[in-house]
Amino acid sequence: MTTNQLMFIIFSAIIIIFSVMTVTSRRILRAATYLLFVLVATAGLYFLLQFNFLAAIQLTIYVGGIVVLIIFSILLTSHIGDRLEAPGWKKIVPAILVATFGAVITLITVLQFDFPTKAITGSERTDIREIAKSLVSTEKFGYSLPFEVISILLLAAMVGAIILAKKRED
Amino acid sequence: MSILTLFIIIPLLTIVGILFCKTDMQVKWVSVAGMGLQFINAIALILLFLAERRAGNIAEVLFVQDNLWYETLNIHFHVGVDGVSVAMIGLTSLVVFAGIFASWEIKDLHREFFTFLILLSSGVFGFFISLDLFTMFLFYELAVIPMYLLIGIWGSGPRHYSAMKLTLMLMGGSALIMLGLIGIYLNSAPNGGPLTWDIIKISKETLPMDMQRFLFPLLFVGFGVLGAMFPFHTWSPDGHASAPTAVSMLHAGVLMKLGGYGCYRVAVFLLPQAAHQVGWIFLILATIGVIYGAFGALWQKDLKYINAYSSVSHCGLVLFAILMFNQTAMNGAIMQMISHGIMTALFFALIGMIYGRTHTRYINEMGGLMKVMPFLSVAYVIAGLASLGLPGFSGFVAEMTIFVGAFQNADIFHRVVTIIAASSIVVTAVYILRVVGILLLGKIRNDEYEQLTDAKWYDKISVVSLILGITIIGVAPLWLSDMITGGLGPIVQKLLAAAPMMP
Amino acid sequence: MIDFSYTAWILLLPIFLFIVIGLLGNRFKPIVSGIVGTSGLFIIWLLSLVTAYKYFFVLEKAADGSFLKFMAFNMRWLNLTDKLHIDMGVLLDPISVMMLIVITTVSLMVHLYSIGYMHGEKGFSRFFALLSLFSFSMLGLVVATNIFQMYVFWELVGVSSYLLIGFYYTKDSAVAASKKAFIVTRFADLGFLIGILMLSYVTGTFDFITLTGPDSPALTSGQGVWFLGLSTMTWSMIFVFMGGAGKSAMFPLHIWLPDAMEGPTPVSALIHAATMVVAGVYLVARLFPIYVFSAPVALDIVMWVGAFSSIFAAIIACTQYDIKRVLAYSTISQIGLMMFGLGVSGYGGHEGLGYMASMFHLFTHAFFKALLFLGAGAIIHAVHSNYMNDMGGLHKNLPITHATFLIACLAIAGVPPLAGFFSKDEILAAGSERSLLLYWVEMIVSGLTAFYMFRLYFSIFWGKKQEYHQTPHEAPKTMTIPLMILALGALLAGLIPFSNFVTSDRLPFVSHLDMGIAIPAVLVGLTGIVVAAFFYLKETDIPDKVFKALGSFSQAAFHKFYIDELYLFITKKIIFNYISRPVAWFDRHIVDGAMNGLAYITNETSDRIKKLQSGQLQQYALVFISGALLLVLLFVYLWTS
Amino acid sequence: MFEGIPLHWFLILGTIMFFVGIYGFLTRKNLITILMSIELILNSVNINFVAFNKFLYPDHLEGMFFTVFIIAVAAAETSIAIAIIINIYRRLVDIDVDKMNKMKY
Repeated sequence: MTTNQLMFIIFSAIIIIFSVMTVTSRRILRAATYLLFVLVATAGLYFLLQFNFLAAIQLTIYVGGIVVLIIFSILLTSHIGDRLEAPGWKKIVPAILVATFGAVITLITVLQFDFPTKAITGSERTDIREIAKSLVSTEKFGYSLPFEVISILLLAAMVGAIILAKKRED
Repeated sequence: MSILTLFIIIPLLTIVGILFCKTDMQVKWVSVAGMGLQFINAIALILLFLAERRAGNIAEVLFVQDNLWYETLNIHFHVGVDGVSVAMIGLTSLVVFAGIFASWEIKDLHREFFTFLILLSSGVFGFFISLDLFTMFLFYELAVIPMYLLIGIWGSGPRHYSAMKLTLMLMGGSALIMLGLIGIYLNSAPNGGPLTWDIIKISKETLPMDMQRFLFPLLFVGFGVLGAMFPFHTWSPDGHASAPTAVSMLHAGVLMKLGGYGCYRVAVFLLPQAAHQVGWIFLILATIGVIYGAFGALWQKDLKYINAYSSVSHCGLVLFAILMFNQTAMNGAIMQMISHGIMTALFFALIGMIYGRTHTRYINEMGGLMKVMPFLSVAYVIAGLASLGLPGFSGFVAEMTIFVGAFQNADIFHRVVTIIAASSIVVTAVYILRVVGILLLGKIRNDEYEQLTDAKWYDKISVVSLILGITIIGVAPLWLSDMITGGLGPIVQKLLAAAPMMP
Repeated sequence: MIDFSYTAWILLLPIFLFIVIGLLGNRFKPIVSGIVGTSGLFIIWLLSLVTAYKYFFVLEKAADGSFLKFMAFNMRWLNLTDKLHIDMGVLLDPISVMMLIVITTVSLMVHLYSIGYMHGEKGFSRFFALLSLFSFSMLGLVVATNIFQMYVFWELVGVSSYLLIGFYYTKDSAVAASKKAFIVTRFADLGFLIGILMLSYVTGTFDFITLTGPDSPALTSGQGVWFLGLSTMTWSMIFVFMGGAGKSAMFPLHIWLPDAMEGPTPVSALIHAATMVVAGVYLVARLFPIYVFSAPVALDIVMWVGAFSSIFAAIIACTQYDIKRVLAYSTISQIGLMMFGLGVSGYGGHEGLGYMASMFHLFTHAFFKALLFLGAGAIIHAVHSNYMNDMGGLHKNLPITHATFLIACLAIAGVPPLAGFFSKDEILAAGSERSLLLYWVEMIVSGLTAFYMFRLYFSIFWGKKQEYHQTPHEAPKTMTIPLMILALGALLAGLIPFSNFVTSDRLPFVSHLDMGIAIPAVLVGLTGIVVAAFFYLKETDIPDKVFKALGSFSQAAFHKFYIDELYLFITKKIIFNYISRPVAWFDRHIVDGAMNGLAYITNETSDRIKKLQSGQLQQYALVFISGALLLVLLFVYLWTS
Repeated sequence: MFEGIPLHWFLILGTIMFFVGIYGFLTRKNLITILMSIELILNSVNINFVAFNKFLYPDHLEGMFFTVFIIAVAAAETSIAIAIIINIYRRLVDIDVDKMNKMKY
């Protein structure tokens, strides 16, 4: 077993275990914390795959932004120490069935399929400059249009969030 | 522009005029002016038509106007009239004219009421003059839909229920009609060439037999619903009972005729072979309707219900006559439509006026009205006598033509149904006289009724114009009958040509 | 050839009068309506007399000496099929001309009489308007050129009769009676209509001249056996006779006539004694050649029905107390006699004696029966009661009425030389040649007739003295003058040599008085009178004893043999309760229920389905994901082609 | 740096994470925890994208860019979602998803 494999196994173990804990924990703040671990471990996977920039984004936006936002909202809407109501069997059983069934089908499909993996050419680190170029490029493999769309989306989301969060005058 | 287009333009202009009115009085007078103009237009049309025919114009339809308005589906605004349509237009304009006066005392929302009423009438006129199946269907819907609002808003009793029931059942019929019409359109060129909605063109073709057998029941039932064919008639009693006076008049007097006319003009005319093959089923239903409606009316206590069932009986006779497939009976069918249209409009007008005074429609609560409102009572007796087929009124002419025509079919089946249908005239006499006896004659049962007043001037205009209508047709039917016969030529020839294909 | 087209005015004038009086009558004093109506009818009467004179005496005859049968006026009214069309016109032949005389004369008398009788009644001008309408309809009926025109006017007389019977519309019994009269005759008319339809279908024409002419299509067509062993033609004639029987109140359709007496008495005299009720007889006479040659079975039915009705009604008449009802039953009986006369008749010459006699009797009967009714009206007018128990000893108070009533009674009883004697004698003579049984039946009828008429006469004018609220006094001149004129007719009408004018083949022949029949008939009549005198001249208890002695039979007769009850049972119980009510129920609950059920099912289904939209986000998600997975399973693994 | 790790491993990891997220989405009541489940789902998708990118098309950057965009969208979505949640909380003083059925039928 190579170090790589070991690292992957560790990361994926963290991800899976804390994912499960995220969706089952009955203390909501803890759940958010577990989610944080999951996201950090995912960032580790990105490092492993040599997407350093992506990993950085994952850490800054997800971990630094989204999770903090979630935790804030938790603090706004719940009392610390409150235990969440346990879901009833009527919810759990179908959910487990569906999830297991879906996982099985997907896994069978995925494992049966022979992906034409390219030969991996060592450690090619993606250059930030290259990323930036293609992000604003209008050529082939350029992403300026999605980039603009996302910008507008974010702007809209910002406006929307402000409007929604604003207190009503009445 | 053909004179026929005026029949659509005048109501629309009237509606525009109504929208500009300030007071209720203005609304009424604009409506009267518009519909009076329409009435004059109808009379002019009849005279022009007769003049043309006398001058030897033997075209199948006159006053044709044809504009393409949707090229992709080859839909035209194609209007034209033959003797039958002219007669129906005359009926409609008379009933609408009387209906305006009969709704003089409508409660509120005058502007809206008259707008819908006139919109409805323009739909009816459009239906009768259309020669394009699609445009015809368009106008048909235009005539049916305002009914919902008219009953739902201005009605009485369980008006929402009735309006809903009526509209849903008629819409059900419309759905069948639409299927049937599309079916006809798709098969309208069996020998190649562009598909068409044009009735005249389609009537020159023979549609494939298996399609005909499929389409004929669709169309006949679809139009039959509006023509109050047994067992699809139950919207009629409830709907009429809840509808305001003018709406009942228009509905029973004109709108139900759309059903009969559609059966005649579309179902039988375009699909004659299928009509010959499966017509007997509907003939049985129509015969049941005739006798069943009459017996149904015998037991009712509400004036409007009595009249609604009587309409079922009389309209059953229309379908009955159409299904006899010969010129005389069909002539009778058309005359019965006109006669019943005027007569039943008269009935509903009178019932509305009586109800407006006594505030009840139950015959047992009234009595001896002859003494307090002689004008209305005499008019009611006249309407009753016309309804039971007294010579001198239109009903007699129509019924006798139907029976003589029906008797020309010599086989035992047709004989039996004819005799059964003819026996309805006795039952009709019974229920009419029962009502007249209880309602108008005898002693006044309620002292409050001593104070009631007789008809006002607008009531009188409405009633007298309708009575004149039935009397003129009843005394001198020849011109009308000949005019209709002229229009029936093509259909009778088609039916004769189709007859040898009978099994 | 004389121009008879002016006869159209005989039709047009009354309808014109009807419209004028009906629309404008209320604007003027009531008496104006009466005068306008009467004078109008006077003109019509004159026209009819002129027509009759010109027809019988001036107009040239056909080559064989028979009276002509022709259309004085005819116009197309409605086209039906290629062959069939309804015309409106005036047909002149001996019977229609004779009927013109009868109708206009009686109608004129009744008009005149009504001015006095109806004086001060509410609706005076309405009454005269309706009388004009009736005159129009009846005249149109008799001059009809085709059977459909006859049907048209047949219906119109029915409705005029309805309106006149129900003249006192606030009286419930009058309303009920008018309704009954209309519906019963309407039912009969349905038969008439079916008969017409069959006849016209077979022969292809409505026209009387064609139908009854020597080359009539009725002779050849429709002779095949059709139903129950009878030919189409026979059936159609039976149906037509059904119409006639209804209008003429033959058994079993007679029930409306006694009730119709609820109408004003002049109406009873005009419509229900002299004119409308004989329309059935006239109808059979009009189609007589068809009956004789093409449908003898139907003619037999006419004979049997006529004979039975005459004896049946005569028996009932003996037991009734309402004088107008007695007269009504007497009318039924006499019309039965006329029908019998037609039924036994043959065609042509002496064979057609019954036909001639029947028409003769119709003619004379019109006079004396109208006279009886008008007399009864005068009596009722005087004592304000219809019941003979309330009357008695009136011969001093009402001298003119008494005299004229007596003449009428003698005439109907068949005492020579009054009108009834001659005509009845001819019918009996014709009957004796055909069927001895029925001859004797009719003999008994004439005895009974004499009996009940004089029962009436004696109980009204003689018998016990009554105490009246106010002394009865003679009616005014407008009422007594018509009585006297009609009495004159009843006296003299029999002396007309009728066989010179009206015969089955329109050829005059000479009829002799058959002493072998006349003498027994007169004797029977006199016996009846004597018995009646014995019973009723002085107040005795003999009638009661006889009545009791006959037991249940007389009870049944008194209750009109329970025919009314039977009808009531059929109409009220069966038609109303067992047909109409279930139909109404069926409609509301089954047919409409099906429609409502459809709506209910739709509604219910949508209600159920809408519960699926629970608003539970996770439930939606569950369904969505399961669905997506199932689709994957389906398309990736299970449905791999 | 990732030699010896087969693509399948990533895919298995993504699958498991995805369905864990689904399970959470279906069972949790609190709106915020549902939001967190959604983040899990998005994350698993991201892993897949990245893995495919690296293993199948190492010369391009599609997968990475998709991931970047997904992260951006997720951020937007989270901010809006939290705004809504807070709004709901203000109105109902509860963010139980089971009670959020006012818009049914």
